[in-house]
Amino acid sequence: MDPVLRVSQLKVSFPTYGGSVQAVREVSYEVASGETLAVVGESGSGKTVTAQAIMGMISPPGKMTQGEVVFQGRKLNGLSARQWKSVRGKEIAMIPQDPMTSLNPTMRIGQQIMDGLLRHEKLTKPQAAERAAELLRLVGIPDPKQRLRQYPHEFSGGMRQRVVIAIALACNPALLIADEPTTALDVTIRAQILELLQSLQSRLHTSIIMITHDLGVVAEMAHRVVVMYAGLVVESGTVHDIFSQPKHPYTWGLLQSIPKPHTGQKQRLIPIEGAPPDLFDPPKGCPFAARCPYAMEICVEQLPAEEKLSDTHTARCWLNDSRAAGVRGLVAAGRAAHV
Amino acid sequence: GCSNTQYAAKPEGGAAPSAGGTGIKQEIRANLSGEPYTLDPAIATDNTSFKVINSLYEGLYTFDKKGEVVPGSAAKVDISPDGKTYTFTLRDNLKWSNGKPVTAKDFEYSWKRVLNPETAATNAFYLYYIKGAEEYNKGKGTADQVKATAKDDKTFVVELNAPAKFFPKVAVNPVFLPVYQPTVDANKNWAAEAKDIVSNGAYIASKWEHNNSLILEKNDNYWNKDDVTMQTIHYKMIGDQNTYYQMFKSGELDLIDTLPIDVLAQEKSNKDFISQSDYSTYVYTFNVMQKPFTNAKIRRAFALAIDREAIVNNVSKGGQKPAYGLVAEGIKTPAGKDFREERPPYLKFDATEAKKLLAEGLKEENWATLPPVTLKYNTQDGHKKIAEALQAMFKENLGVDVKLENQEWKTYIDTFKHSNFQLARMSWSGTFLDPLALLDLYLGGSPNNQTKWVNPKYDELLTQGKIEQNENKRFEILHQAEDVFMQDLPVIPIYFASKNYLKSKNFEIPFVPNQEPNLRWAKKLS
Amino acid sequence: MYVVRRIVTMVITLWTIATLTFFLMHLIPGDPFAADSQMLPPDVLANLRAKYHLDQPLLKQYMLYLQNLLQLDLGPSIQSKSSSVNTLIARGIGPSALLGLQSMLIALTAGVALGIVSALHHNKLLDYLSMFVAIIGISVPSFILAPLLIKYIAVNLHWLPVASWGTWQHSILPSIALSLAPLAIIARFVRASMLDVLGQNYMRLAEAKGLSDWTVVIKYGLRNALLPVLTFIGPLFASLITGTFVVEKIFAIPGLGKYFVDSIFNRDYPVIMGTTMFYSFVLVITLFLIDLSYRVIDPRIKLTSKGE
Amino acid sequence: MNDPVLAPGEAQDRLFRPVDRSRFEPQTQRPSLGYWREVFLKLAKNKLALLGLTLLLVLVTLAIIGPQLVPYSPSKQSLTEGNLPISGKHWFGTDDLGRDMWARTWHGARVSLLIGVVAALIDLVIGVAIGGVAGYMAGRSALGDRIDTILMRIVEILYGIPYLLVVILLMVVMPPGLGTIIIALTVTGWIGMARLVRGQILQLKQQEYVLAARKLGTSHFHIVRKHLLPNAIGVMIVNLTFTIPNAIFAESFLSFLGLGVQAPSASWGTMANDALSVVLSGQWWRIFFPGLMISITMLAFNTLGDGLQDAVDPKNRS
Amino acid sequence: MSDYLVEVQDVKKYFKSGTNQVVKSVDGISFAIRRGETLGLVGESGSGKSTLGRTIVGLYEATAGQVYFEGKPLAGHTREERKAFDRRAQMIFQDPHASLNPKMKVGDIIAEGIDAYRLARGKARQERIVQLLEKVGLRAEHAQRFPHEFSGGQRQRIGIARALAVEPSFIVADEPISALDVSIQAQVINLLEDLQREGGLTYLFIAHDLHMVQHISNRIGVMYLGKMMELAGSDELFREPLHPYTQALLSAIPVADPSQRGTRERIVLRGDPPSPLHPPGGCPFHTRCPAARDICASKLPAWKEVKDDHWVACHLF
Ligand SMILES: Nc1ncnc2c1ncn2[C@@H]1O[C@H](COP(=O)(O)OP(=O)(O)OP(=O)(O)O)[C@@H](O)[C@H]1O
Ligand SMILES: Nc1ncnc2c1ncn2[C@@H]1O[C@H](COP(=O)(O)OP(=O)(O)OP(=O)(O)O)[C@@H](O)[C@H]1O
Ligand SMILES: [Mg+2]
Ligand SMILES: [Mg+2]
Repeated sequence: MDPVLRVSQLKVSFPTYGGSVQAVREVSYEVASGETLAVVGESGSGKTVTAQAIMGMISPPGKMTQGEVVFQGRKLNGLSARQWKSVRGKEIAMIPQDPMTSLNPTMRIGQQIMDGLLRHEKLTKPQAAERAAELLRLVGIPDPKQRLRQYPHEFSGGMRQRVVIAIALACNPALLIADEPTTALDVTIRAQILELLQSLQSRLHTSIIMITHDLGVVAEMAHRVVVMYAGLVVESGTVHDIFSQPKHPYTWGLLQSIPKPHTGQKQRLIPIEGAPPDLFDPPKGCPFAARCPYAMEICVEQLPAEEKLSDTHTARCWLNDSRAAGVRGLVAAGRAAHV
Repeated sequence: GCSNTQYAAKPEGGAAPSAGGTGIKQEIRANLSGEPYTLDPAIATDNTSFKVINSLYEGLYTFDKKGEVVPGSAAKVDISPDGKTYTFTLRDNLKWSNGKPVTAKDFEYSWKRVLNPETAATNAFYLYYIKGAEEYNKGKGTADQVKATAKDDKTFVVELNAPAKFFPKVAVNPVFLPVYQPTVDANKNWAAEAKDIVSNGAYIASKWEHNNSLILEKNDNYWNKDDVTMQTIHYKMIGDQNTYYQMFKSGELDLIDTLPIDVLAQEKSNKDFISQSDYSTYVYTFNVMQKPFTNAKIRRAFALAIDREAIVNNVSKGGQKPAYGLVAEGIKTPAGKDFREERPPYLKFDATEAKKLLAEGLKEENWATLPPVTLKYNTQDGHKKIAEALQAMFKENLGVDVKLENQEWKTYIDTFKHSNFQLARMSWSGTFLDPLALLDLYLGGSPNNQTKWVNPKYDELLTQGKIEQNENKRFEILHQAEDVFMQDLPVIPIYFASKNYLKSKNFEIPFVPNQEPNLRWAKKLS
Repeated sequence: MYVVRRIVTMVITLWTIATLTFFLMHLIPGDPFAADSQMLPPDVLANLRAKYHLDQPLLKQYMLYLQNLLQLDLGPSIQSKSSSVNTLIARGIGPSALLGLQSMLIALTAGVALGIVSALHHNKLLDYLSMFVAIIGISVPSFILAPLLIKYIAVNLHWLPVASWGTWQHSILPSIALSLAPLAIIARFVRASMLDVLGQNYMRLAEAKGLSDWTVVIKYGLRNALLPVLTFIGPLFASLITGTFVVEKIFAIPGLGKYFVDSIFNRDYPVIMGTTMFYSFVLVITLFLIDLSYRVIDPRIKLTSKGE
Repeated sequence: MNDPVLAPGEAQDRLFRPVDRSRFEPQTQRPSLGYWREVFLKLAKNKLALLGLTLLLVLVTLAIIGPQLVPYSPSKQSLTEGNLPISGKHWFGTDDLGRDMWARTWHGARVSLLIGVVAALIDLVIGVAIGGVAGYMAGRSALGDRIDTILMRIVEILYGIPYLLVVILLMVVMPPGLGTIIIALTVTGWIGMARLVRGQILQLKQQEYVLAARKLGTSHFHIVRKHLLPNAIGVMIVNLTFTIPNAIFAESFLSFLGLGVQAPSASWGTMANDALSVVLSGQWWRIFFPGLMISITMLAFNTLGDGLQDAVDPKNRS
Repeated sequence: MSDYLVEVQDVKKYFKSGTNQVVKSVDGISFAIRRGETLGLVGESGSGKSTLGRTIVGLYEATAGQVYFEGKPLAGHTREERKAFDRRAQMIFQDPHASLNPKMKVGDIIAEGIDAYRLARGKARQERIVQLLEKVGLRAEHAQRFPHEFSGGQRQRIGIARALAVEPSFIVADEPISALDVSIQAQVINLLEDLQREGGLTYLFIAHDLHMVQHISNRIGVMYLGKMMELAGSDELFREPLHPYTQALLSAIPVADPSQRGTRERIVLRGDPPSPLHPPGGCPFHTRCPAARDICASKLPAWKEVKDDHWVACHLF
């Protein structure tokens, strides 16, 4: 089956006063129809920027300097402003990461939800208002009729987040890009939202790109997972590939950092030590090398390629190279000690 | 003197209007530079209002086509031998515009209304020549004591305080015009709307859109309506010089006056450009009590340092005449000459002489240097240019640095009234066409004389000039007064003012010196 | 309540303006009766002063004025001898208000449009073009612009009448002359705040909804950029509605504008007070409405600590 | 798994050994730029702003040396040489009194530019301060409400009282001259800016970052200066660029009333005012040059202002 | 000196909304935070956690009730006391974007508090900024950048650094880690814990990630619709949640293990959540409570300590 969306060799940089920030260095992924692709990774690794590139909405002076975005067989980058209008909101919808600033502070919530409906679904005003209330109810906001007439600053953080979800879902898009859609939601509502997305998916074959830090969400929702680090996809595979056979030290670190439900003695959390590299001037080797406990000389010298480990699983790490057998032994020992 | 009948009424109207015959609609669109503040002749004070009022009402005296004062509503004026009592006999068929007859009572009522202190007529003092008038106006007498009474419907008798040969020239002033008592009594603001105005002159006010336009239609009840050529006068009220000039250019106006200075050069050659003398003298006034103008030589030095030709030709440009005396041109003497031309020029432009006088003056006063001089003028484009030109001339011809200072008009009058100046622009215009009108301004006690200059001889001559019954003698006395004046030089005459007009070539309009053209005799040709 | 309190302060403000203006105008030198042709004899002057109560002590005159003001009687005009101030205002307000509204409309619509266009084309040709318009608009003031318009459009081309008042054609040139400067200013304000707004996240979400450019810019952007414009047009509105001196004079509009200036130059005390009070009344109301509209434009704005 | 780039043999083994940690030295720090230094550098890169700056410098230079470049004094009249068009002798023609327009234009530049700068300062100092206080205090507390109310009523009163009256009074009590003009401009010059700044601050102070700054204990002054004004700077700049020409024209009005610089001194405003009817008589140079200079001044301040707005906008960093 | 750093007594915070509508965001809450402890605050989105947090640090003025800091009521603070309080009690804002001034460099944002209290100047100030940035996992050169140039998680860390800059003794952390990836979450949590250990900091920690809350908190409060439902030691609460809402909440915790997908049993709450615009009478949770009884609809349950240091507001107890 053809993927709904294919992103290949994407590269985005932001020229700034001090130099150029290479926010996305090389990202390729695909999303199939009805599939949920989770994008996880380091904060600042380019997840949001990639999503923005897909929507054709990188904020200037940022530029997509390389790559191709193909949606339903159509190349998106290069669409005219006019053509984009019928794609955005209708075909591809986005839940932005920052709900507060993404809602217009001087417009009533209702209006902001209805506008998309009025444009794409050709509803009448009362119909749209009806539907907007319905959407608010779906995302678990009580008293939707009243709430429609309120302004964003009168909503709590989680409620705003649900409002932008409602906006994105308004026109039943074929592809939904959800950028950390549940960060501000309590677990019961989060469950409700995830269920909502899943039911939408099963009903309409919606594809979802779910950018998230919440590995719980990934575990519950995703079919496949892409792990990003410093503007690169460092690993990708099915949920099971990632959770049970992670092949990249960064992924290992991530999984390790999750707090375990504990009883009794509190344990210290295990973060990945160090900080991600400077994106002005990324290292020529593997960007994770400096923080990787298993880094080898080659990691500093040369960027590893995306290696296909199985049909579904790829990783970008020298440890998977046959020549690294020696080090791999150390790795196994080290990881065992931690778990 | 002997009793005579002045200005026997000539049956005018012989030259019947030909308008009817040619079939051209006799309508003129003229500019009125602003809204007439009132059309009540008693309280009007501004020229705009006067322009209209003179078309609406007719007094005992009026101006004829040549600008002479002639009896108007009066058929005949008898003057007593002592020159103090005037007996007016009204014409037979005088009617108000509503058809009611005009009687001597109307005149009595109107004049006494002017004098009534409650009316607070600004120009009431014009009537002070009449016996009892001043007292009544000042609240010290009663209306009955005013010696202006209707003997009967047709006869109106006026008694003056002293003989005044020039009284007819005073009595053509609008403040002497009659008003229709019933409307005046009925409505305090009767003169504010066209429909409320009842008039007795050549025109009636037919439509008044305030601040915008005013239409005068020929008055069919006017006794001399056959002598009215122009059927309709359409006044537009455009205050801005550039604008009405442009409207004239685009054909929306047929007659404008007071052109923008900058266009004078290009319009001067136009044969429809008319420049008429305007009975006033543009002067700079010294304060003779303020250094350095306490010294007559220094005053004269300043007066001689001015190149009046250059100012008239290059600065004011509007057809003004250089003034080398105080009394402006345009007053005919009994000898038939112009008053001005009877004496040689009192002044000339002479820089070397001026410098010499200045040095002498300084010596007389024992001044090493000239005390600083500030020249004041009131804010207006033309005044500023002349002030700047004078400043440059004083610098060039006298080597004196004069500071300029300007003020807005009312503040300026206030400054002036308090004689708070050394040298200041201030010209008054003659309110009637006689040398007295200008000379009288500098009488010792005159409120207009802020020069602080008092010369008993001058005052004496003027007093004589007022009561002298013999015109030849009277004019000689006035000449002598001017001699005194120009000897002491409390003011510097700069030029005799003029007024310029631009008329459409389709019109024939009789212009007379020192007067607004009377549009009743204007004629549209095509 | 806020509105009630504001109305009370409005009355106080108006009273303060009345008081200050009253004493100020009597403080400056000059005499309403000083005529142009000659100085008046003192007794004539006395009669005139008595007629307008100017012979009474200033405080008494002031009380008298306030008394009449409360009855909305603005007194007689000294200069326009046969008309009361109420009459003058009643006559003039029509043309002034019409012209004012018309120019306001032109300035607002064209100014906002121009501002948006230049913000959208930031640092491109159209932006520069609009800056050019703005510079012309403000550095060619109405007293220069108006004669130019008259000369080229009315006199040379004969498209419109030169001046005066009557038909709608008469109002076109003065409206243009009046609106150009505010248009320019509004355009610059809109541009400046629009540039800020265009970078906001909510604009990007609006775009992500696939809304038309018009909706995005006007509905989502403009409102957030409108506050400075609103602030600016408050006093402008008040002065345009009550007439402007220069343009009314040049185009010979029978409006109210001339009285604002002429009355002062003539020391026509009742008219000075009348026009001032009338203008201030319109102004104070307008500024109040502008303050209220802040909250309509941006519901987060709090004008008072009580959250009103 | 193979890698064509790598050489075989020993080198390979070396490469696949654990790395020497000392290779990850902390990266050198980029030199830090102060906020305003960066703004300045950005401004310096803005061609249009540079053009504005150049124009301004040219104007100032010519104001200083311009009159000396011709053999005529700005006040020297030659009545017979009035209204001469531009020529090699009189570069900007002559006025109606035969004075050299070039000399007068640059002589007038001194007054006009000074007035412009003063007006801008009044706007910035008084207007911003009062608007800032009113906007910031409004809605903070009962006292704050009262301060805002009082300040805004003062503004209303200043709008309401006829300015002309104030000016005439000033004229009576003060000697004419620049000082008096400046006072006359100061009386009401700031009220537009004050209202504008108040409005902006009313809107901005509801932002979360203001709340955050307050919680950090920053002073009110600091909040206004660092958080509120920088975010209102766009419209402030715009207002400033209009204040300048307005003041230049206002000066001519004040001079007209007798308050200002006295003849024969000139300013652009009075020169333009004296030449109003040249629209009709065709001596265009008399109004064109002073008008052009005012326009150029405005252009200069506008481009500089736009440049500054771009420079302070962090989203515009290129 | 009492053990309690912060005491909250029957605090209410109502907002006016539109015309004459009142939102009872916080509706009568009482509890206390001990010195050096971390009190976790969880609950339904929109239940008033942020509002409560803001009221405690004095950003909002309580509509009713009183907050005491070190035994002194906030409302009674003098100007100096207020300033001292402002420094000692800090807030990490929920919205990382809106709470950063877009026109200020990150370095200056972080240094605001340092400048306000003149804690350091010149080079020392610069070093302090770098130190803070590195503490939260950012780089020194980030000080030169503007907020919009950061990713969501990076912004959140700027907010944390800013709050830490003034060395407070109490921090209300409103979802401080929600936008961070787990590894950095761990880093930040460790940082907060270290600070607490070294400097005796006290936290009010608002979050939705219950594992994280459990990990960091000594005690946890559970809010629902403007009211506190339950408050207990964190292990105690997880071990033995009393309130039906708490039970539902805990059952919904997601597990980062795809193999367990769909196998876990969740207490599904029926019905729509009620609105603070029209709160139901009685217990606010009764409309959705699986164990609701008649009394729940009519009578507000009392806030009582049912076990040692275990408070709950429910008619079941
Ligand atoms: N407008 C911009 N100008 C300069 N740099 C930018 C800009 N926007 C993003 N970046 C940089 O690009 C990198 C990627 O940012 P992005 O927002 O995609 O991260 P992310 O993966 O979404 O992180 P998070 O999980 O924290 O949201 C970051 O290092 C950020 O600093
Ligand atoms: N300024 C305000 N005006 C009106 N209502 C408000 C305002 N702020 C908050 N509210 C309302 O108060 C309630 C509680 O909001 P609050 O932000 O405290 O919730 P929260 O518990 O922090 O939720 P979340 O987890 O979603 O952030 C919500 O119903 C919200 O709509
Ligand atoms: Mg992101
Ligand atoms: Mg919250």
